Amino acid sequence: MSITLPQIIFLVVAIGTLFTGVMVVVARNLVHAALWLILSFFGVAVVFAMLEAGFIAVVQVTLYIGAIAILIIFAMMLTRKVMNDTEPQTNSQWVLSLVVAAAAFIGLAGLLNATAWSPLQAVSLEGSVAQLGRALVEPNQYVLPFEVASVLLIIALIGAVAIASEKN
Amino acid sequence: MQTDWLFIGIFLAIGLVFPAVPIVLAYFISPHKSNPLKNDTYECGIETVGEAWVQFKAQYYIFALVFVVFDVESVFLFPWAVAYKAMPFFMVFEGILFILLLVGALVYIWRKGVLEWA
Amino acid sequence: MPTFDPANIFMWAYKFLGWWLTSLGLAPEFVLFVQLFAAIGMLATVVLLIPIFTIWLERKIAGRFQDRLGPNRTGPYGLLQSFADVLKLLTKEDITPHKADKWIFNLSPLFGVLSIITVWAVIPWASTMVGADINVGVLYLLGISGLGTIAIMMGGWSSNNKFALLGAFRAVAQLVAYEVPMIITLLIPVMLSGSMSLQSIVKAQGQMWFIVLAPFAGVLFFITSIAEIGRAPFDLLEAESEIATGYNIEYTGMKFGVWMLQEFSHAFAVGPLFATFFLGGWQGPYATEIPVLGIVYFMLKSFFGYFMIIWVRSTLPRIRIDHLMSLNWKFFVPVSLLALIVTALVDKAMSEFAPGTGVAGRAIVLFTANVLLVISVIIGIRNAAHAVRVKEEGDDHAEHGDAADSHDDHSAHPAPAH
Amino acid sequence: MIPLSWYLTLAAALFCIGLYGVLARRNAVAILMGVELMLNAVIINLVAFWRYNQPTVIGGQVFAIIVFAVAAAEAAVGLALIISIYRRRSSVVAEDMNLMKW
Repeated sequence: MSITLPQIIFLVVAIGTLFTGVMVVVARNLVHAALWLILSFFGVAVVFAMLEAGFIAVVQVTLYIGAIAILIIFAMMLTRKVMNDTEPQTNSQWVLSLVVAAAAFIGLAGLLNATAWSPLQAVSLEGSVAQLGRALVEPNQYVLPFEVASVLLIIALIGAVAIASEKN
Repeated sequence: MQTDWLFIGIFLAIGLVFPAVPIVLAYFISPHKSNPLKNDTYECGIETVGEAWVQFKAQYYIFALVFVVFDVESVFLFPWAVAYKAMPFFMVFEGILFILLLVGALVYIWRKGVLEWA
Repeated sequence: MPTFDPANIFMWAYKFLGWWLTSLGLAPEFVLFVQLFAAIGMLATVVLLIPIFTIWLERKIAGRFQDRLGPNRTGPYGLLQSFADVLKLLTKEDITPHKADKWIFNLSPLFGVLSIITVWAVIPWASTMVGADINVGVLYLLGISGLGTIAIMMGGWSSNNKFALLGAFRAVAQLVAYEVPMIITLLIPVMLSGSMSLQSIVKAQGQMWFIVLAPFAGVLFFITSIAEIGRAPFDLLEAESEIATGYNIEYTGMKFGVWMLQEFSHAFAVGPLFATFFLGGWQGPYATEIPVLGIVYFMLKSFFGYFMIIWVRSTLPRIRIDHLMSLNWKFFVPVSLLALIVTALVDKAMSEFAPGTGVAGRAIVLFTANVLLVISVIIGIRNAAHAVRVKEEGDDHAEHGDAADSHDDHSAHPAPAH
Repeated sequence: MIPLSWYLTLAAALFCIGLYGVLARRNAVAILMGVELMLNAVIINLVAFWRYNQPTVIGGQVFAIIVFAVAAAEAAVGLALIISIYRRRSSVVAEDMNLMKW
């Protein structure tokens, strides 16, 4: 079986994503870790685009890179100087953590590759965004999660503002 | 469809390489005469005191927070807006209810005085 | 060999390249790559060279607004001024401060430019000419602009300079704040056209531009765009007198030039975006029959938008940062939400209760609804401002023990300072 | 074409990297970044299963979007808590946050 062009692209993107992911957890400088995290998010967005989920891909870029990454960097700047780069960045159980993570990966990968998965079906995904928008407000589909998401966002906003504001 | 994404992928790569061209060109043309004073931090001629990482106020974080909430809201509202044309009235109203709930949160934090830049 | 069509010359060239390479016996995947590379390379070059012209144009127009001549020494009408500037920047020494984080410091201007020129990947130039007609174009634009925010943050942080970091913080706070009303106003063209693809949005404006159907949203989009590009009156991110040019203070030579390139191409990009969303993009007489004509209309509209930006820039003074934030969160965000709700309800009510309404009828109703909305918003602001003024005057009287109120409450002038 | 197991393996690897970050880092913000990596891995799984098993049913995408919203809310509140704790105790080291440990 020869390797095809999409497979090459996938392998490059996957290795890039995993490399940046590793850099996130090992970087000594926290701001560097955040920037590696942004690259990792971007790699995941490319994976979504390869899965023909264009909407999810752009949402990943808009939300994770454009919003959550900014939030993380701001929080980092507000809690400054508490950890200099010279201090150890990992706790005493890091060896144990590494073993646990590696064991989890080996177990999962073994399980995943032992299962027979269904192959890719070629279907037309035209108009899936309109379908998604319709499903979000269709009474017998997802209107409840849709409105509950709004309530969740309100709670998150009010709660986080109450916790973070300097007033009290 | 996938060709369009390939187009964007190549555009991103080229977009990173093209602006590097003048910088690399300038690296070969421009002089390199550095000295410690020239390479020091520039603060309009005054000597730098302490490090650049000064304390920022939590207001920055709170505004970013409101932005994140509205960004997530847009993720739900864009599909709703795309499907808007073929919707009956009550489904449009469900979307508006979604917006109004967030307006309620905005009004609440406004009344709380969180939106003041003090 | 593809048939030659003068009305569609660029598409013909693209197809001809593909045909020629295939006839040489190359693999179809490779041919596609070469085709895309050629097209993108051309597009990116054009986009990156536009600022060379627009910088000259902007200096010339701003000069006229301020009763000056503008650049007029280098070449006819000073046309070679920008080239001279580029040459100067190329030969200037490139200083990297020794405290700076080298990698991030050098990469951030590249990411800044990346975030602007990739906007052009989805903008339609003509009925047949669009780079990537993805069905999530609008959200793609928002995501890309988030990348620009990160680039500014990177540049400011890596400089390791107080002014740069403060400037970056201000810039990011302003950019994310004004992105909220921008997102909300962009929902209205999406709603009216029923698609997030920019080509479909332009095609939906064949009979009526969205500036007529949603004038209020158009104006709000334009104002928030000016804030997004950091032009006067929202140029706080480079307030020279306060934070010494802000996030790019430590940049010199060509790296500073690349930041300038980012700034000017961003400023110009607002014109095409405004034209695409509200002024009908490439639409115009015979634009569908002769696609090349569409490019002309599109560029005319883009430069009109750019001219408006220069006009605003040379007219208004800078506003204060607390006013900037209040203006956004207490005015633009609620008002744009109001515009969204009103447009959604009125348009849906019309298609439900008066299904036979033609394009003109729909335009008249939506335009009237927008005008009524603007009038009620103005009245609301007037009353709120009046209430604040009465309160402040009351406080003043209480403090100074003034006698009976002597000036008219309804006068438009603010109370004189005591 | 790319088999589904490739995507799932990528997601599993990313999840385990995030897990290591959560377990081993001392800084609370870094722990939160690990959590974000794990959530991203979960979304890859959701979207991959949607694409390969039921691409015509839109529920998979709705699920992914709801996870996005929850992730954003989690990050917002989590970082607000870290800022609040920093203000009171001048520390963001997770081991120092021991007020509720008896």
